[in-house]
Amino acid sequence: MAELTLLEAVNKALAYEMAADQDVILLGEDIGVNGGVFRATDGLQDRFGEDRVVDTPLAESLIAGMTIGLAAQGLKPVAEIQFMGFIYPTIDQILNHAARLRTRTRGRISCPMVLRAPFGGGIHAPEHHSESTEAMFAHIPGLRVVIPSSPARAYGLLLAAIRDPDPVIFLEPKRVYRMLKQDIDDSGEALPLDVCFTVRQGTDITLVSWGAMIHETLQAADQLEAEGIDCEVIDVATIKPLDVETILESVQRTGRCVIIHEAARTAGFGAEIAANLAEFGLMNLFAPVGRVTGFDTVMPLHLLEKFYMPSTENICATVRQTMEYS
Amino acid sequence: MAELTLLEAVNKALAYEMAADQDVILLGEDIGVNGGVFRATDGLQDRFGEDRVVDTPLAESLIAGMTIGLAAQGLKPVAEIQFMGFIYPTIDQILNHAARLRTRTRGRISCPMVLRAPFGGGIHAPEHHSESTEAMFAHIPGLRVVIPSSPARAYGLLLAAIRDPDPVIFLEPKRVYRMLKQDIDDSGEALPLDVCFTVRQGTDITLVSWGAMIHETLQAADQLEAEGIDCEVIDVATIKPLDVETILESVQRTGRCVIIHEAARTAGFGAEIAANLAEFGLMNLFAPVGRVTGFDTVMPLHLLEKFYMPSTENICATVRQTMEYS
Amino acid sequence: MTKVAVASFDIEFYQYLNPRGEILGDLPEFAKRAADLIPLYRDMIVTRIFDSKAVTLQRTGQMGTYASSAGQEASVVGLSRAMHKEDMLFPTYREHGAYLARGVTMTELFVYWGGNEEGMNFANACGDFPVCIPIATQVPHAVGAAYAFKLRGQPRVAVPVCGDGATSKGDFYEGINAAGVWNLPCVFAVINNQWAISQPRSRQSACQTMAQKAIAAGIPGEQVDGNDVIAVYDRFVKALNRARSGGGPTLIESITYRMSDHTTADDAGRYRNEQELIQQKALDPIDRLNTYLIEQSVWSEQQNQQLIEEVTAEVDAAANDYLNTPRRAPHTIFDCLYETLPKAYQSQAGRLTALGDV
Amino acid sequence: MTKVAVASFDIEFYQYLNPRGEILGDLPEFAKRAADLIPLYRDMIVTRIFDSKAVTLQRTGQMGTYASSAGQEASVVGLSRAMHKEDMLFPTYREHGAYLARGVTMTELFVYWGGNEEGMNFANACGDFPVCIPIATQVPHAVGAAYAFKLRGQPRVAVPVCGDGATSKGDFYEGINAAGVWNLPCVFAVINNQWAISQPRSRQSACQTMAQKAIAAGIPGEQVDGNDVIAVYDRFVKALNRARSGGGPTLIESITYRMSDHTTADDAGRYRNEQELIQQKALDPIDRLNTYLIEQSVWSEQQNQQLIEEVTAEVDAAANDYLNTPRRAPHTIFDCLYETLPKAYQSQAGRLTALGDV
Ligand SMILES: Cc1ncc(C[n+]2csc(CCOP(=O)(O)OP(=O)(O)O)c2C)c(N)n1
Ligand SMILES: Cc1ncc(C[n+]2csc(CCOP(=O)(O)OP(=O)(O)O)c2C)c(N)n1
Ligand SMILES: [Mg+2]
Ligand SMILES: [Mg+2]
Repeated sequence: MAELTLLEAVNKALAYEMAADQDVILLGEDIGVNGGVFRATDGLQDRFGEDRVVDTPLAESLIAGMTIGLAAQGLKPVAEIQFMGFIYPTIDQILNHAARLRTRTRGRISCPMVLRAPFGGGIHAPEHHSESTEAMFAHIPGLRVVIPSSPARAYGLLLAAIRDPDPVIFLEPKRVYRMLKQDIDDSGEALPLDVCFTVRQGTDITLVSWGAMIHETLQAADQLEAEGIDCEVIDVATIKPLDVETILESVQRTGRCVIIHEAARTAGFGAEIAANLAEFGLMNLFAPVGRVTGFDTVMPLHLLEKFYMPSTENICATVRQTMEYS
Repeated sequence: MAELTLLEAVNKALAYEMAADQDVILLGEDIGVNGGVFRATDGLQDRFGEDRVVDTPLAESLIAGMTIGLAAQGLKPVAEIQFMGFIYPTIDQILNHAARLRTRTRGRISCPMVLRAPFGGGIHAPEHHSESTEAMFAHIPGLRVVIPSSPARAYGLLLAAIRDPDPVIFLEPKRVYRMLKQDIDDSGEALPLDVCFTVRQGTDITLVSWGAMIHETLQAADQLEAEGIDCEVIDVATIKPLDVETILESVQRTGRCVIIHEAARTAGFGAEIAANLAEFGLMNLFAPVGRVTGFDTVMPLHLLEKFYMPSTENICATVRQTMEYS
Repeated sequence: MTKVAVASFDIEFYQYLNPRGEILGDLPEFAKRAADLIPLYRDMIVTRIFDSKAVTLQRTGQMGTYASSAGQEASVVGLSRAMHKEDMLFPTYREHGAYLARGVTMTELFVYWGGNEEGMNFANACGDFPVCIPIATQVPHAVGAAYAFKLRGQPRVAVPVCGDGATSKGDFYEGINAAGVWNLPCVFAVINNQWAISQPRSRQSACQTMAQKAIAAGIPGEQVDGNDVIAVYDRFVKALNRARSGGGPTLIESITYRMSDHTTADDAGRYRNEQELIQQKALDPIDRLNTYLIEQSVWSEQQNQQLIEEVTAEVDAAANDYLNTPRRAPHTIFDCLYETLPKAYQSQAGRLTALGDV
Repeated sequence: MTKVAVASFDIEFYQYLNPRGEILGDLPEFAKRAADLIPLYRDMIVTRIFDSKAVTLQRTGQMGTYASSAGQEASVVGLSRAMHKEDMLFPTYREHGAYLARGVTMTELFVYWGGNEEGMNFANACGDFPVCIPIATQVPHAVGAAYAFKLRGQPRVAVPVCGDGATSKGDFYEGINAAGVWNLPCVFAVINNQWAISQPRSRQSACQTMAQKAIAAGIPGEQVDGNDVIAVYDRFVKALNRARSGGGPTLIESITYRMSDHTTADDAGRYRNEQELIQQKALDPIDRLNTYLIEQSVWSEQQNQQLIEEVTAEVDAAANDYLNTPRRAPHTIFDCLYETLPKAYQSQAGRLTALGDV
């Protein structure tokens, strides 16, 4: 067991699987000798060689496209996009190819790839470095979209993503990269994909979140506990496919739900969760389903960044409002 | 007044505005001598010259990017992407630049552009030619996303989009291109953006849709009327920004809502509407908010296309279910 | 001032068989016995007859939109016959003849263009990529596959095919550039048929040749007469062998002509001069080889007729198989979405399963 | 067989002032009087001191991540001074000196890098594009602007600036290719500083020169010594004039060196040999011109000291202005989202307005 940050957990998971499976190969910009701009791949090129930890030219569509070619050859490529702000040129390849190669060939060719990218705000990064657009990927049929919120979850989910026979977008909340450490047994044990994790049990209200916002949400839950509000907190973890049952089951018990995400509100993934409640959980709801989200604005430069992002305070306020219904 | 198809209405609106405003310029693949693969720009190069009706090289990111440069120079470019399946390389330019040029320069440079693309299924087109991914664009702050459902709306909304000082994604339901004709007065009169259109009044249930699906929805409403169910039908038209008030107001009266779209269900734009109802309309709802949508699958090739798309029958079935709650 | 030339480049054009069916200079080994060229001739005939059947099926409402390769037979046959079985093709939507040469069946291709994905599930152990419609997006796939070949030390080559229009797309360029960086076993085929729907070659790029795109990537580039199957085959064999033995990528521009409309949904009459088509017909790759073979007395008009009848029968039989292929049941659209359908989508699939076979 | 060379290309390299500060051959008119070069020298000093102040501000927690241009001063100053005021610059995040030469204030740049968009709202009537961080995405913007210039018959030129890394991106290539097709007034500057974060030039492309990327687009391409401000200025003036008078686009590769880390968030020690940096310091563009000017007796060590003090004071004053710039109120993030904030977002904005100035 070792105390690891989320970043170190990603590194360990990559190393574990590269050692265990010759077919795992990494590619991306600056991931080799530099070990990635966040050091997620630190030391891996030294250990596994330049052929398996591949520094690519500066070209994201190429990275996504060649990852598909590698995966189609039976390798298990894990590509890194340096920041989510630079992921958009990959959407064409992901949507038009990766997510449908199996379908298009009726199973003849599959695409077991992972596309990793750090995402989200809160580290005072330059322009274009802080957005969260996971909802755009969640709309793409044939994909998985996985978001760890802690070191342990990063380790276990990344292993699962690499081993998954289909394409996975793996989004790492960069604000959590070095935020906390957890004891992790580097045993190669994966966590299940496609399920939500209930990270706090409660009876009064269900808070649903993912990624970095889990931490504000847990803080809010602590604060609200002191006020006598007992929150259940669900970490969605895999946003596509969505484990809607865990959420519905919880809301059936609590009768209330607030969804928290950092991404812009409109057509954010919170909408999908709320829509499921409106369709399948309506009769259990005592109160409106709140969404605490980023604004429908461009993510501002860092001086105003904190006003863009949902805060513990915002979450508490919405929960309190939600509790007022009876 | 002339009887025009949606395609002809698009053509007329473009011609009207090009004649009225020297700054309007068109660009795209095969839009010049060929008049566009659907003929939306038929005759316009002859009339306005090669300099203002510009055939571009085959490069969508270029098209979007140069449209931004043109707009920044005060022109009013209207770019065509040949099919929505080829729009993905533009997302980088749209999200990282067009939608935020004004913000990034604090108003110094604006981006009055329109990006037109035919979208949706139902015409037995080849692979990659039939998808609807409007929800991905609706998530992008700073954009407008406009979808006409009829010739008259195409004419008026396209004029409004061109005159709008900010970037607009204008998605044309290609199944409707030649489906029906409407009397249109080519007077240059725009329709308002940012508002929903109530296309049928009713008291029992609110059906919300946009684009081609409006037609299935209206058919369903007719059918249901015979069964004694009185449907209100709302054509969202501008999905971003969303005129949520019109929808809430209607549902306040009817107490029931079914949302219909062709796009895949998960994280489709229907989710945003349902989420608004779960947050701001919950107390008025007598019944779960239904979503009748495309499946969460890759759009199949044309033999199975019709099974993918929501049908009048599907809509009726969901409405009947929704009416059972009381 | 110092002004020094720091780099110099030439683009060469290759041709063996001129438009009149005459041989220019020495023939390569494989072509020395004229009779040995008959299989290539047959492939070209197959391609043309397949195309014409497909267009007929579409015109009669029995198939979907189709892109004919009429005029380009030497280019597609030459490059695909030059490939080894283990090499890998990444075609566009117009290299039917290349698929056929590599073991894909005519029925499979009809099934695909008939609107059924099953047609891309090649039964004959052909591992090629499926038809690629979003222009140039297959180029990075080929680069990835070539990287895998190199990593595993396999003597295989990836062959992405692009049109002249495709050379304008970022993916094309990102791909050739990366193949240069890693010296990958890739042969990039640019089939310059002079048109990209309504846009002539001159409106895609100001470059004099498409072959010189290679210079940007620091890889060899050359032009070949794409209506001369001997030249196409020969140049591809050389480039493929070089790539297979670690010599790195090559870009080959094959100059030919799209004799048909862009697809059955297009009307070239709107933008293309009839005169141009007539001129180009004089360069027809099939007539050219036919003339040469007859001249060499290894082929006759009668054999030609017989071949056409034989192939027509074969194509008609495949078309019949296609027309008799049962429709897939609606619920099969969930079959290959993921290896195992996630629980979240099972109820959706269930709704289609309930429909049964429709 | 026929094998004919159908196209031939040379890439030329230009230099006037060698690394020892010696003149090679004839000088262009503008540089004949050595004293006339002092303004360019001053611009380079301004750029370096501005950079060093910015790095200090960042290191002391008073500014955000910053990308220094140390070592590249001749390239950015040369190209921006060659431009006319009405021309338009489309820079990356590293051409601070070019912005300053074009009328953007130091304070504005500090404000931007300090995390406030207001810094890109240039007050001095400079219509240049804002800093562009997504690599190469500004190239198509420049093509669009150049199209507008041409359409309106304006004698203006668009100048997108790219790094060596940027040449690997599709947008770069799509842009140069399109500029060629329409013969647009565009001069593409590739500032080859040998590194793209941790990736050396050799890993971006197998091409011998970045200048030859132009060949793919069918436009002229050339190399210039990017540490020789005379050569950079001269070659850009010539290319800009050609573009301005309808002669079409040019690509100029300016060979220089990134002396700093990639940004303040980077540690070049992880991937770069210290030895290389030492060698490159011998090519320093500022030292080089300084040596020449002193040699020509139009400049002295003392004047140099004085200039440095004067500029340092100017930079410090701008930094102070920046540090005293009031923060924007939170609700202003809604201000420029649309020309008029749609009703749908007014309640969101209202929540921030309620916060007031924070
Ligand atoms: C990315 C993309 N944009 C647009 C299209 C529509 N389209 C289909 S084929 C074609 C022209 C392609 O020309 P070329 O590459 O020369 O190939 P050819 O059709 O001549 O074989 C276009 C624009 C597409 N399929 N993909
Ligand atoms: C599309 C995109 N991908 C990745 C990055 C991250 N990134 C920032 S600078 C850089 C290297 C750029 O190198 P180059 O073009 O040579 O410019 P330089 O930094 O040397 O001036 C990278 C990879 C980015 N900004 N944009
Ligand atoms: Mg072509
Ligand atoms: Mg560089």
